[in-house]
Amino acid sequence: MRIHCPHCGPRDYKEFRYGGDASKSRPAHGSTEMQAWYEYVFLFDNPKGPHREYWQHVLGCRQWFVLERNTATNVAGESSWPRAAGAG
Amino acid sequence: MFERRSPLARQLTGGGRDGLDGRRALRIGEIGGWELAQLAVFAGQEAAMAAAIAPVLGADALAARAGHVQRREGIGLYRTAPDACWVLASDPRVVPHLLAAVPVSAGCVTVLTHSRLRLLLDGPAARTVLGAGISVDLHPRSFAVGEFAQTALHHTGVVLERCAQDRYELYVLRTFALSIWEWLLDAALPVGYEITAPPAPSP
Amino acid sequence: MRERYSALALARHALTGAPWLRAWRAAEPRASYDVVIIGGGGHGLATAYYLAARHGITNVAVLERNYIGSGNVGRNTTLVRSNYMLDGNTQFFEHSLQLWEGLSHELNYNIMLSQRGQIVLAHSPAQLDVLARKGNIMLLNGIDAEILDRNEVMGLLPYLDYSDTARFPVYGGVLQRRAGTVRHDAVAWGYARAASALGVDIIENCEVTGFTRDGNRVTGVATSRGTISAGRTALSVAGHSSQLAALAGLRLPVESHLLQAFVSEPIKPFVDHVISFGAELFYISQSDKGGLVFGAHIDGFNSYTQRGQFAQVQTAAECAIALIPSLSRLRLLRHWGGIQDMTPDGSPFIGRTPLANLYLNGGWCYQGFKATPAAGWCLAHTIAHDDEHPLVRHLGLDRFERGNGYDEYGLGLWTYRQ
Amino acid sequence: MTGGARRLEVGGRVDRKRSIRFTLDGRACSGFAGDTLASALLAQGTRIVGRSFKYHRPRGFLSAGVDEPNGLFTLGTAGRTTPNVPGTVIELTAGLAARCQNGWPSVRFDLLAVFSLLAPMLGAGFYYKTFMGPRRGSWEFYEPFIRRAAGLGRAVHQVDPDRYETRYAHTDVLVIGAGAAGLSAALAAGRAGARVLLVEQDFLLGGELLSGRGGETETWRGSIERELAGLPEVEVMARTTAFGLYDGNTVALLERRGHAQPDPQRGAAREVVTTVRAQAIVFATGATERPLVFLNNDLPGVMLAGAARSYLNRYAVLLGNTAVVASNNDSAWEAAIDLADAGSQVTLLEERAAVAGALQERARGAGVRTITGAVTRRALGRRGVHGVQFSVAGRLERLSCDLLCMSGGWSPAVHLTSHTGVKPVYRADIDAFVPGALAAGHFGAGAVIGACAWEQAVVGGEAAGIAAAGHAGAAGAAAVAVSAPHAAAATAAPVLRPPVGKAFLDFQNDVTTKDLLQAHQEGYESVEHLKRYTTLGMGTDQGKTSNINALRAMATLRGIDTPAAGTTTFRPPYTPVSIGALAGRSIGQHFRPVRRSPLHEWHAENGAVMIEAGPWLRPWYYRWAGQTPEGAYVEEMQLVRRGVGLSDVSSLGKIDVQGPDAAEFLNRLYVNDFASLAVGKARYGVMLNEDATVLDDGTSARFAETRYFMTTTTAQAGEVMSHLEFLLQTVWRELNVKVASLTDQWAGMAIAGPQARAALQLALPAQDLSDEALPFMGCRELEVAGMPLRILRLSFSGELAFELYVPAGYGIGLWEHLLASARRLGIRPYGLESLASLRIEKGHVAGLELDHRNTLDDLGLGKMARTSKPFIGRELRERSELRAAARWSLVGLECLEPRGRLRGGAILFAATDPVQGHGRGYITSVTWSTQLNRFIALGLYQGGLAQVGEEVVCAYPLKGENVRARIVSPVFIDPAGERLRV
Ligand SMILES: Cc1cc2nc3c(=O)[nH]c(=O)nc-3n(C[C@H](O)[C@H](O)[C@H](O)COP(=O)(O)OP(=O)(O)OC[C@H]3O[C@@H](n4cnc5c(N)ncnc54)[C@H](O)[C@@H]3O)c2cc1C
Ligand SMILES: NC(=O)c1ccc[n+]([C@@H]2O[C@H](COP(=O)([O-])OP(=O)(O)OC[C@H]3O[C@@H](n4cnc5c(N)ncnc54)[C@H](O)[C@@H]3O)[C@@H](O)[C@H]2O)c1
Ligand SMILES: Cc1cc2nc3c(=O)[nH]c(=O)nc-3n(C[C@H](O)[C@H](O)[C@H](O)COP(=O)(O)O)c2cc1C
Ligand SMILES: [Zn+2]
Repeated sequence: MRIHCPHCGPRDYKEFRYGGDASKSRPAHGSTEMQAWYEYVFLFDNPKGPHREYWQHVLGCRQWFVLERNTATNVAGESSWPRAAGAG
Repeated sequence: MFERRSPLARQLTGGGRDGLDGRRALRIGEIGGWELAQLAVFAGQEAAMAAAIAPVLGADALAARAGHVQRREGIGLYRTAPDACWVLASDPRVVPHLLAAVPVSAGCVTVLTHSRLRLLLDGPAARTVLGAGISVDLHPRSFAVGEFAQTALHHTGVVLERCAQDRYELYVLRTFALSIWEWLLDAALPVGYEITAPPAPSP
Repeated sequence: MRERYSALALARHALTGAPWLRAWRAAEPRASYDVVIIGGGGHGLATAYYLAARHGITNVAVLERNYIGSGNVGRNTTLVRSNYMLDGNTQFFEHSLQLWEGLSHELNYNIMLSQRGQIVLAHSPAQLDVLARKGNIMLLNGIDAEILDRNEVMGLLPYLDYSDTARFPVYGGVLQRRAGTVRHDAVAWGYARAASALGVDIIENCEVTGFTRDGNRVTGVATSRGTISAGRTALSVAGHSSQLAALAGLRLPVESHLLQAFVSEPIKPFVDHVISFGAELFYISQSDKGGLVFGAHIDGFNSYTQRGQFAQVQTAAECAIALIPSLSRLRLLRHWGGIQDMTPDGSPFIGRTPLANLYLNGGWCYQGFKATPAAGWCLAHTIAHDDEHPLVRHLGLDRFERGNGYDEYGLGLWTYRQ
Repeated sequence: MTGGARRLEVGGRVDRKRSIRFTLDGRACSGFAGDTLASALLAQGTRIVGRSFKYHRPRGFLSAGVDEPNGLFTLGTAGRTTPNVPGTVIELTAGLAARCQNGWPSVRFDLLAVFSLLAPMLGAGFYYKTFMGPRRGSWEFYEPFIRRAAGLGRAVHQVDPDRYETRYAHTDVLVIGAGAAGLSAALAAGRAGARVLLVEQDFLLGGELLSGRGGETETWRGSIERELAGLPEVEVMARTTAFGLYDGNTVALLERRGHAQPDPQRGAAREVVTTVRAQAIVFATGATERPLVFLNNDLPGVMLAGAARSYLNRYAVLLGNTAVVASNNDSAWEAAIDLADAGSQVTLLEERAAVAGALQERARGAGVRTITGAVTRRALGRRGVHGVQFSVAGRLERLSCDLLCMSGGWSPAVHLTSHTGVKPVYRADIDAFVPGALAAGHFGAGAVIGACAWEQAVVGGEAAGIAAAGHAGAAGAAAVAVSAPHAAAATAAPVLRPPVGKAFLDFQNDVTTKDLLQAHQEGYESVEHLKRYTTLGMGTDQGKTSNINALRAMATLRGIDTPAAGTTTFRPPYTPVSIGALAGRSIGQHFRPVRRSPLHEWHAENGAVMIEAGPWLRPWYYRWAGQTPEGAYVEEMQLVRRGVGLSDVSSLGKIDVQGPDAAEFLNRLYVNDFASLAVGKARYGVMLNEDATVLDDGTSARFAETRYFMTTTTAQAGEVMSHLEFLLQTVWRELNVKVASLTDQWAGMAIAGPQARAALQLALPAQDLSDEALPFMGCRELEVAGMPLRILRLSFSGELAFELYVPAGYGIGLWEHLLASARRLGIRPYGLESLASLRIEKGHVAGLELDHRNTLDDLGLGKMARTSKPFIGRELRERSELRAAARWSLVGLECLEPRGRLRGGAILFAATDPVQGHGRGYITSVTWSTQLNRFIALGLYQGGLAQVGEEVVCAYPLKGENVRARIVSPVFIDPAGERLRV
């Protein structure tokens, strides 16, 4: 698989580190809603099909970004910088 | 006060080995005489930063493009991230100037001179040897002279720069340097190599 | 409806040329069952068998979207063992191993349990302490375990890398002699045959596409072959747990990841044990056909593709040679992948769900094959009694809400991060 | 020199002037350059070259290529022993030592052939039905026999002396296969200006053309080869198999260089694996001929028609004087004609009733006798074919022959195109499976897509080459046509009959039509069940010649059509790949890179014994203190407790944290308060994972208002760094903070012991190191002789101690300077083992206590949490079970038995508990305490410190030990911390 790092361009997937589902948003810092934290940390849609996910170009520019990839085909598409605070 | 040591001090003894065809198609060694700092800019502070560093690095220092080394007198600028670049200086005054010039509100400077080793790979087989471990396309059409890539070599992050058609410089993490060095020599066995000794000064 | 298998029967068929009976009936879906089990893998089929054999519930259907055994039961590295140290896990996996030990007889199908022993290697004193903790727990629970120092490992496995160029020298290991391998496909077929003989309908090429519900109660399933109503419904779909749960409106603490497996061409006996490398996740054994079967780490990102990345193939080969240098000239014959349901703590779920009459068995990560008999056993009990079997009480879906993870290996939240 | 009894005087592509000697089972043989082992053996008249897997039936070569199921050999000796290599792909080289396999005592006279007598009992899956009695576990008894009988060749445990390499390559267009289609595609793409890589598994380019009679096609082949060689951006790799297609247009190649007998010492590789990234791929992999299914179709002397033709035309080996060619398609007619032209007496048995007139004409012209509507029923003979029985017009007839060729049609080599999950699709017009919908950038040409006639292959190849170059963005689409000379024979659709009686489908695994029938009876009827139950297609050849025949026969039995039955899954590798080649140079010390401290060289030269700690090599202990770790660490501990020692802590993770919001950032990360940390001070902190288990601990020092120097444990350094980057780049993008790893930049060393200040003062005479100037947890940045030096007054050992950091290049300088200046104080280095022991005495958690399972409270650090401010993990830490009183938490243990010793991994029981089950805790870390003169330990115990004073049993049944110990505070020395504050 080749992944497109928004800073460096297409690279071997071995240069990256996976960070999981990027469509979830982390509860606001300081939120005391236990249920929200529980869902953020533990529950996943885990879809078969399009998936927005975090990757870090860990052996390259060390940037975290969001990749659109289809989990049913592994076809890796667009990648983009994470959106503003918390939104993922 | 103290001697500055290279982790390759014992390796940079000159000599080499002939390749299968009896030739030594790679010159490999360490390059010394440079300093390295990472400059990072806070979001929204680009203008302030540009102004602050202009006297040290020039007016358009922040315009360095990803993957392209921006060179000026005694300085190389490498855009390593959207908000950061490496400043490689052969002039020892540059990094102290930079440290003094950057306001804490605009960004920060991290000195990394000792964190990397700068290796030279020169010769007709340099690309072949690198191709054994680096997965970016090194064809001159996609990796031209003056370009650099942050990529992986033998499980570690490296920065590779093409300085001339057959000449590359490779920045490796210091603690992995000996391991990478041995790996490179092993990869170069079939083509033959000549070790430059002692550390060559920065060009 | 079932003919006993034996050497005598083989001889009789050979002499008379009489045809064999079908191993399991090719059943057509009926309108309604007492219990519908989704997933014709090892677990689903075992569950059906134990429901029929131990709980007298025979009006059962197993729905498999493909052919039975097409999932992980047919594509895993076949390692069975009971070296678990967390209270609850130890008992569960030992129960499973004991069921394995009697299974060929029970099913009258040779599942080829080969208790050739598993050696887990340690490459540092601290790593050996970690293994020792597990070994001690095993002995304290009546399970066999032995600790080995470097010399003892050399005696058992003289062909590992003991040279001074070994990157991670062998320091010692722990051996479980009763651990070993089982012929994967035979597990699916043996359970299917035995369950079918007891009246269970095994329905292949039948994909579940939805659930029918009455309020909070699941009343049946929609399938590619029509709607089927069910008194009770169980999910036993391994890597597809999240997909099925989503159809029922549930979100699970599960991510589906791809694990690859590898087999070499067949050679005469070469590796007589199951060996687990300690420096990276890697394990190897030799099948009775002669192929060296090995596996390594998951590829490391969500995927449903059943095929892996080439870089990971190379990683597995590197581990193989780091462990056994003489493997170098042997050749990889085939490699494939399976979809695993990974959980935050690496332990599975068996039990009831927030929906009435819907039961979940999933989240098995790397370790569901060895669990097959006990998972079937406990899930059958859970379905029959609408209450968890004591051996799986700790494996509830709600354990993370309470803070009760069962992290056997200390890898931390979500193993892909490692 | 004739090169063998069956070798023709002229023709072929062998070099009769270069005779090559080799051995088979120790006997001297010879062949010519250009031969394969198979062609050389066949030229000598060798027929039996193997025994089948199950029944040990004698076998000869079936094919002339990678699809060979029968003729497998073990090559080489000692560490170079290589089992299971098909003789049909072994390029003959001088000194080649080959051995036959699976026969005992030999393949010609194999006693194990008695298995044949048992055949009726050894039908499909027989082992599932027996070996279960008389007892539970009886399989254990039978298994070794089965295991010995299984497996083909024998491997050795000697280490392979050869060298393997891996590399990366990139290209615009990758062309796989250099037959007519591939050659023409590569040329067209090359002419269009694309970077082209053409790979061919054979040692010659040409594919099927090489098996033909030459002439015009040979001229064409030669001209293309020459032009390709002249194009600078075209690379041609022969002896190179594309063995797998992976996601992202990644293709894995195996290049074999073994024919040149490379010298590993000089760096020459035997095999090279290349990972290719291609913009576009042209699949031109051709097709594989199928056998016909009739009784005894496995007899030596029964061979694929195309193979016989290849031996004749390429290797100049005429395999029979009286040949029968059994056919159901046009291609076998070419073989018949060529054999007849070469002097064989040929009869062609054609299943089809009608065949194109032109073909009949050519056959007649060549002297081939043809019988149409003839169905081949049985090969006659025992150890080799000497006749054939067939039916025609309802009668059974016989013919004598010494060669029986067969052709059941061709199966396109759809393997690679199927690897990424694209199922092949059935095309009724050519009765074959062709690649399914190709992805963008994938193109097919030639026989693989069913374009079998060679000019179709040329034209199709050209079109594919141009399209591929266009896809890859190459400009010069105005390519020059790669025109083909005039037409060769076209292939009409072959016919397939359902099999009859007992005949072989899978030759290697001895799967017969009878097994197929039985599998069907028993319900193993899906193609995947059929495969797994009978082992069809699971051998070294992966069913290249057998799968399609069997799957279609099963479809017929089930009364469904071929596409409904489908194929089994095609998986990489296309042909087997040595594991050594996949690993390349990542072996031995290069399995994984070694991480070395900046002080490494000093350790190596000064008596340190090193140990692996993750990627790092660290000094375990020093020989000055003893020759074994057990002896040495106690000496080293004494050194630190009584005098002063120096240790290397460079492997700690070090992170530069800078920015106006740095304090806020650390405050969010750590459970404890960092906002209040004064400049010039350091603080110990703990970070949690999102789920509230402990991620890491370490100290962060504030050197300036907006600048911190964070340290992490060695093990978690990478993890923590990525975690910080994640938070800053995705979650808290509003924080103005930047992080950078300093792990490689700074060397670190700890100077510890009651004499530490005195020692340091000797080294840095100009500095004020008094308690007032640099109090406990104080930190300072100095410049010593133009060199930056960071001093943190921290202690891991519990003694007065300082951590010193200098830029890595100066590390050894400072280290030597410290040792030299404080020599009269008796300063010496101490290693990892004593470092770990000292911290146990002090009750600091590390290593096994920080294993991602434990919470802050489990480690006795709950009080550190400042819950009035938010920090990562704060909420989830409150989950009920994590707060339960019965959780196991950190305690100290003191051994109560003078001769007893505590061990890591021991299980803890209350004194009154029965010693069984899971206990109430376990020991994590153990040391001999030089202070208490006994073994002490850290561990986790139910109820934790509430149990202090209780006596426990430390059970270590692995060594049959139960040792008594007492629960104590984990801080064994200096609980008030007085030693730290002097
Ligand atoms: C490569 C690999 C190696 C492994 N090695 C080991 C090992 O050595 N030891 C070990 O203990 N464990 C191992 N495991 C794990 C183990 O194989 C699994 O945990 C276990 O097999 C899962 O249970 P199962 O047999 O019921 O799953 P499966 O066989 O996967 O059964 C699930 C079935 O559900 C079906 N299904 C899915 N969705 C639907 C639907 N909508 N409708 C109908 N049917 C559906 C699937 O087709 C499948 O047949 C390994 C796993 C893999 C992938
Ligand atoms: N289909 C038929 O009926 C039939 C019968 C006889 C001959 N032919 C001939 O087949 C030819 C068709 O040309 P073509 O080019 O399509 O096929 P081809 O068989 O001539 O060439 C395919 C080439 O690909 C190579 N190859 C296959 N898989 C490979 C892999 N994974 N890696 C590397 N190399 C690989 C083969 O070694 C072969 O050289 C024509 O010459 C035609 O006359 C076809
Ligand atoms: C334990 C084990 C041993 C195997 N041995 C072989 C083998 O000897 N030959 C073979 O072709 N495949 C072997 N396979 C792999 C199967 O052919 C198949 O690839 C695997 O079950 C996954 O199915 P799939 O490839 O159809 O998706 C083996 C699989 C397993 C689980
Ligand atoms: Zn990048």
